[in-house]
Amino acid sequence: MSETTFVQAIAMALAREMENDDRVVVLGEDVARSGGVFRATDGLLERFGPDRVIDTPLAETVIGGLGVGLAGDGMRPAIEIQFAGFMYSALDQILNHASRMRNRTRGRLSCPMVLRTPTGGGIKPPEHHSDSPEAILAQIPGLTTVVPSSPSKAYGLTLAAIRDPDPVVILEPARLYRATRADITDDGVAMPLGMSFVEREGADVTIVAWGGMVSESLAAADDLATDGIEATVIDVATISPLDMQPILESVERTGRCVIAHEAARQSGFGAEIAARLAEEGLTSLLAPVARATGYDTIFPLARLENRYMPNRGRVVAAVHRVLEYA
Amino acid sequence: MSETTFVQAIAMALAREMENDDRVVVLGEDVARSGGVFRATDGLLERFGPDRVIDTPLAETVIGGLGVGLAGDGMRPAIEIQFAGFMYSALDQILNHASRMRNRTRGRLSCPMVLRTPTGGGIKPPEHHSDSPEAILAQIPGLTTVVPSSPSKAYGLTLAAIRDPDPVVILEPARLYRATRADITDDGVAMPLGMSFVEREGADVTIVAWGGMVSESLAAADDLATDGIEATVIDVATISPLDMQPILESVERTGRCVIAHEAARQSGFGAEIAARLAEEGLTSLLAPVARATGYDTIFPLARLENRYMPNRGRVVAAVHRVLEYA
Amino acid sequence: MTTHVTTETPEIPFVTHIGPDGPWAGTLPDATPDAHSLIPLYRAMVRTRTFDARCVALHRTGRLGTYSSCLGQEAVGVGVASAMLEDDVLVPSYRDQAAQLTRGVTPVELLLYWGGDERGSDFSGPKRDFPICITVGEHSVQTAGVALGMKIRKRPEVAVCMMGDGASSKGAFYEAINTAGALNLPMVMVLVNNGWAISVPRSTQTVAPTLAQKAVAAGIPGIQVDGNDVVAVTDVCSQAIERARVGGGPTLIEAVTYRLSDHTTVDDARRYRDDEEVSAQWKREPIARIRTFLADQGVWTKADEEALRSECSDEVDAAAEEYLAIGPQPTEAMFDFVWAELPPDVERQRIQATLDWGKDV
Amino acid sequence: MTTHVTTETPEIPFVTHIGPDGPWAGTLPDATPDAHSLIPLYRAMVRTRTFDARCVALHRTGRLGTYSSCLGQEAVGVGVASAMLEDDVLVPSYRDQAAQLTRGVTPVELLLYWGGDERGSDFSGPKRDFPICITVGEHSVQTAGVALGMKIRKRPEVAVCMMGDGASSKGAFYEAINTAGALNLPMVMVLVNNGWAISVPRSTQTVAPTLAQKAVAAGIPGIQVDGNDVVAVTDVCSQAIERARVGGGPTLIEAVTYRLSDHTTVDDARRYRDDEEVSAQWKREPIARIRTFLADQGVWTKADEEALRSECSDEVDAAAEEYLAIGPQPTEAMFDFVWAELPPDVERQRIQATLDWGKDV
Ligand SMILES: Cc1ncc(C[n+]2csc(CCOP(=O)(O)OP(=O)(O)O)c2C)c(N)n1
Ligand SMILES: Cc1ncc(C[n+]2csc(CCOP(=O)(O)OP(=O)(O)O)c2C)c(N)n1
Ligand SMILES: [Mg+2]
Ligand SMILES: [Mg+2]
Repeated sequence: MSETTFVQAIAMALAREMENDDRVVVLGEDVARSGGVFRATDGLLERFGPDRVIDTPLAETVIGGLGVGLAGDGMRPAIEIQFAGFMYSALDQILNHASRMRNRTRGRLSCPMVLRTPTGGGIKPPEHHSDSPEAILAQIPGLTTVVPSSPSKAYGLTLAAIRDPDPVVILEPARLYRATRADITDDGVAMPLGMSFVEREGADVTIVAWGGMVSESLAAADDLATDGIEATVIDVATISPLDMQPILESVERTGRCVIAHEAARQSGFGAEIAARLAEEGLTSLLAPVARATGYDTIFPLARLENRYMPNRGRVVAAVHRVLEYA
Repeated sequence: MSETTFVQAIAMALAREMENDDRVVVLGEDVARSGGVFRATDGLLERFGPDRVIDTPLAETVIGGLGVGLAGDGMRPAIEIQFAGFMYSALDQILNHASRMRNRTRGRLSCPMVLRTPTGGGIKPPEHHSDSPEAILAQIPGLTTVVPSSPSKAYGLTLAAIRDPDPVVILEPARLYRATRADITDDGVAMPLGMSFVEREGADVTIVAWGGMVSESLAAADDLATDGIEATVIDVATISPLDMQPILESVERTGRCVIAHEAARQSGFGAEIAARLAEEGLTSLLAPVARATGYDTIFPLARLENRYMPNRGRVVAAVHRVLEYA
Repeated sequence: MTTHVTTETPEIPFVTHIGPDGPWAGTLPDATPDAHSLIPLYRAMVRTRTFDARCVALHRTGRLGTYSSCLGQEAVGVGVASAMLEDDVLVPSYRDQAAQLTRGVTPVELLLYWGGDERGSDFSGPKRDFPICITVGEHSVQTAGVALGMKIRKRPEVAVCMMGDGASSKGAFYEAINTAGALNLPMVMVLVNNGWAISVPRSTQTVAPTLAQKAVAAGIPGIQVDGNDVVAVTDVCSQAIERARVGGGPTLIEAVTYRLSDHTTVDDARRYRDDEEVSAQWKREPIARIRTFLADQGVWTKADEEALRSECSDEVDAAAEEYLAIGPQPTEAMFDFVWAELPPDVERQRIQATLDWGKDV
Repeated sequence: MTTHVTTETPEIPFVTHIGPDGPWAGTLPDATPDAHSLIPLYRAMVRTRTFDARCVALHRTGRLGTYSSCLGQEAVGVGVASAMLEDDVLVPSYRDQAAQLTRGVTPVELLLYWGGDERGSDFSGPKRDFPICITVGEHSVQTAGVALGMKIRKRPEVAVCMMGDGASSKGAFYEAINTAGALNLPMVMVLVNNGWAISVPRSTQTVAPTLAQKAVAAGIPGIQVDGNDVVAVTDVCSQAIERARVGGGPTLIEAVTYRLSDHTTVDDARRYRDDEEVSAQWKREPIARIRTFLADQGVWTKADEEALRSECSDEVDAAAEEYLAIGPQPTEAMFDFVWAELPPDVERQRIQATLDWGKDV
């Protein structure tokens, strides 16, 4: 029976690793007393006490800095930023410090911190609550960025992130938190970081997606299958470092590729994947690459949210475009 | 006789527009009394007085916020962030506020602010002084980002930026500040934003670059010409909104494209250009696209700086790679 | 020999005129010199509460998005707005409906905004007021910018920022007040201390006994006011605003109030705070005390009250009806205000999007 | 009736023991109970100044990168470091050579760093000390993190941050001290007020009459100390650090000193400040006064001084020689510490880069 939601899987992974490793501490806004606005840290305060589960003041720069300081001096902080759109005040800490600590000190210090934050649209929230900043993070060498797309990946990748010796940002698609359930055994087994996952195989087209767009892409693949079109769907899962291999291999077979992401198109992470295809998969390509993405506009307020977000229909349309190409 | 340096061209443009429009004010760290650490605001305090040329406290968030507040209420601020690597504390202001003001208020308010900041490597400075964050900015709808590559473009694009009705970031390649000189007539004529410039025409390969990489690419083209290889060199100049047309047209003729930028490769702005080629120029491409970029590592301290930065040699090598492709 | 490392806590004035427990002593302040002058304030508070309750109800029935109620905090916003002139600029947070309504933002506009429609921020009334800030505290630095523009243009105007106790922990807040001090800006910062930042109590934000004392860091005046006393809020804000207007520089005002509601309509505050705390705070709420005062002063009757109530619900009924009748913006509305002039590539996206979705929605 | 909106400025203690003008009155503080105990501090200051002067000279001859001299500020760093225990952690800025040297970072390491070589931050001495922070003020919040880790692990350790007067305007600084207060962290924040932030004088940063009073915003103790009096700095820091060590929470210390040098070796301070100001400040510089004091106390002779000078220049000579003999890192060094394990794609770049450049450099 499927019973664990995406957000519960995160709480489970956090608890598991706090149990395993007493260097792991959780901090952020509303993470302790209330267990997180989405419940991702539910029960941790009761179980691990106020020394290890800490409500901070409302201040993202210091939340980032606490992470860097803790991790740089031997702890394993898992910090939460309440929404990805509020992460920018912590970006100096992430980009100039967390990701560079090992390099700057020639390995004397390192920064094994985890920064978790909800990402993406689909929950009709107020302004600034729907950002998808993965491509910003993908430009930061030394940083790993993951976007789980299912409860089991949320569990396995969160464990891996906490155990990773370097900083990891986990972008958690807010719309999946409660929308998806799965059977998860709390066995403490991590999933590998830096690996793209083939979710479905089909010979006609390769659809590359991550986070909330994985289920849309799988749904699109279902729709296409009724028309006799067989799609491979690849979940990138780890944005950076990107595992291009399965994508290149699949496009070698299908010759056609659609990349789906919620973020605005220009300079979104889809660009990097398309660029890699233009560099390393050009001979495979039988048709131009297509991106099914958010528009190059501001993520709208709730009433137009559905008009903005790419969905199964837009993925299907993009697939038809690349298939119709002679 | 060539006599105006890149940095003097900026000061000239600022002065010109302060003269033309008394809504224009200049603010930042060390911009008034000292005229800027690079002298980009030299003489402005003397000429326009302390009401319009303001040394702020050392605080990038408020510098960004002063820009947003001033511009949102009818002024035309030109703020300076001392180095691009210190801009991240202002990113919330740029991304969540400056670029969204017009959209959020349905045009009731707008945010015609200019943010100038030195970018890139080549001056062997201390840590964090060599960032090239154009691809981060390129992901921000509503924001225009320009990177002038010569004194005349610095003059013309700075004028255009100040006159633009929306926020513009100017990334000024620090290594060009004093390295280049040109004859500039202070005629108040702006250059168009949103336009890529063909700097040199050649039938064999298209080299796309911006900022400090334009002169490296032109130098590479010279080197290639001695081998009988004729390169087109395109200066993107405005990163966002990107003018792809000249690039697509050129690649249609040459069939081969090298993109050169200083920033790390992954998810750098070269990715967007390569992606656009994979989408719209696929049939033109006779060889895989190549990127001559910084490595996906941290920009090193001075002693290895030259090892990190792509130069004419690496551009030439990339051109040979795409030309040798059968 | 030892040197004692201690700092005295500065004494922070706490201003209250009309407390929760009836009899009030002494004269009224200049800003509201007699009981009659309080009637507009009282009306504005009741109007706000009526509107606020309707918003919560509309959310419950799925006709409004996530909404942050200002129940119990009406006196702060009404007081702030009453102390401002039309040409002053308000830079509000998401819980400052009272101030916005009093400044002339219409109920329909606010409903549109909270209903998920950008047109709600195209205020027909206070045209220069900034849109609601959702990124906590970030608007404080913008307010400094607005104030700087006023100063540069030598206009007798003041920029006013409102934000919460939680927001006072943000670096932006400090940069804003410090810079306002350094540049001697015509700015007033109102910290609406309602005791909570979602589930985090005021005591977790800082060990400073008052938020007003944060002014000391910026070298500017700081003052605490009873945020449930609209007379006190109006008084203190008027003085601060007028001081700023004549070049006297910025002030930090901490208005001590209480969030009687959940954080938002998607929050359940019972999960993290005691019912007793809330019931105790109901005794301090701002509306009843003024009603009692006005009645005691003989300027407010039962009939006045009934008339006001029905006037307010009529207005809100009409607004809700108007709001509900407004269809969503067309698809291309996503594109039309991003830049003054749409870049050609985005124009192509706009055409594609409108084709995809059809134009009539 | 008007309500007066005023705030008193708290009285901030200013601690000095050995002033610039000779005769000193009273006993010495506990941290340095007699004249003999001052000799190591004096030696450390002279060592720092010798090193510092050499760095400036090496830059002039093109053998060192941009360097930020600490001329005139030696007492602050030496005092801070002397007050720390080995297991405490220092989180320094780019002008805290005095503290770093005194904590055991070697002259060769500092030369490497300022010479543009990451190996300079691989301290062989204080292994947990953080690398020099260039992004002004951002390390303050990291120091809070280090202190939080110490507190969680219940270790009797303290995290110490040093930064400038300019840095005190950054929001990060405020978030750091406010959070240190809120979480009662074993942290000491030392603001090195040297009068200038590049070309911007202290008076432009804030209208607060002292920087120490910024502590009031965080509800923590704040104190001013004569930063050119190594005895006072050591005294005040020792007390703050020991208080933090036993759970007494954070302290903000403003050390008032002066930047006698240019901002860095690529700056020319005469462009923005008066020579007279600088000459006046030379009379307050920290080394001469202690030498006079030690001589007066009969614990320091001309011979001691000569021996110290030549010892210091010998050490610095040797360090410079060693530094200059160290070749640059190989090309692949750019790759080897970015991640614990290099991603395969970046491994390919590493191979390409080493091929491009050849391995021997
Ligand atoms: C920068 C930022 N961080 C976090 C949030 C999420 N958030 C929304 S409201 C809130 C609490 C704000 O508390 P306070 O400032 O006291 O205002 P109140 O809601 O009590 O009016 C938080 C954490 C946000 N909107 N912006
Ligand atoms: C965040 C950031 N902004 C700007 C700079 C550029 N900068 C380097 S040093 C400096 C002045 C710092 O002054 P202060 O904090 O007083 O320290 P001091 O140099 O006087 O020791 C500035 C503006 C920087 N390094 N980091
Ligand atoms: Mg609150
Ligand atoms: Mg200074």
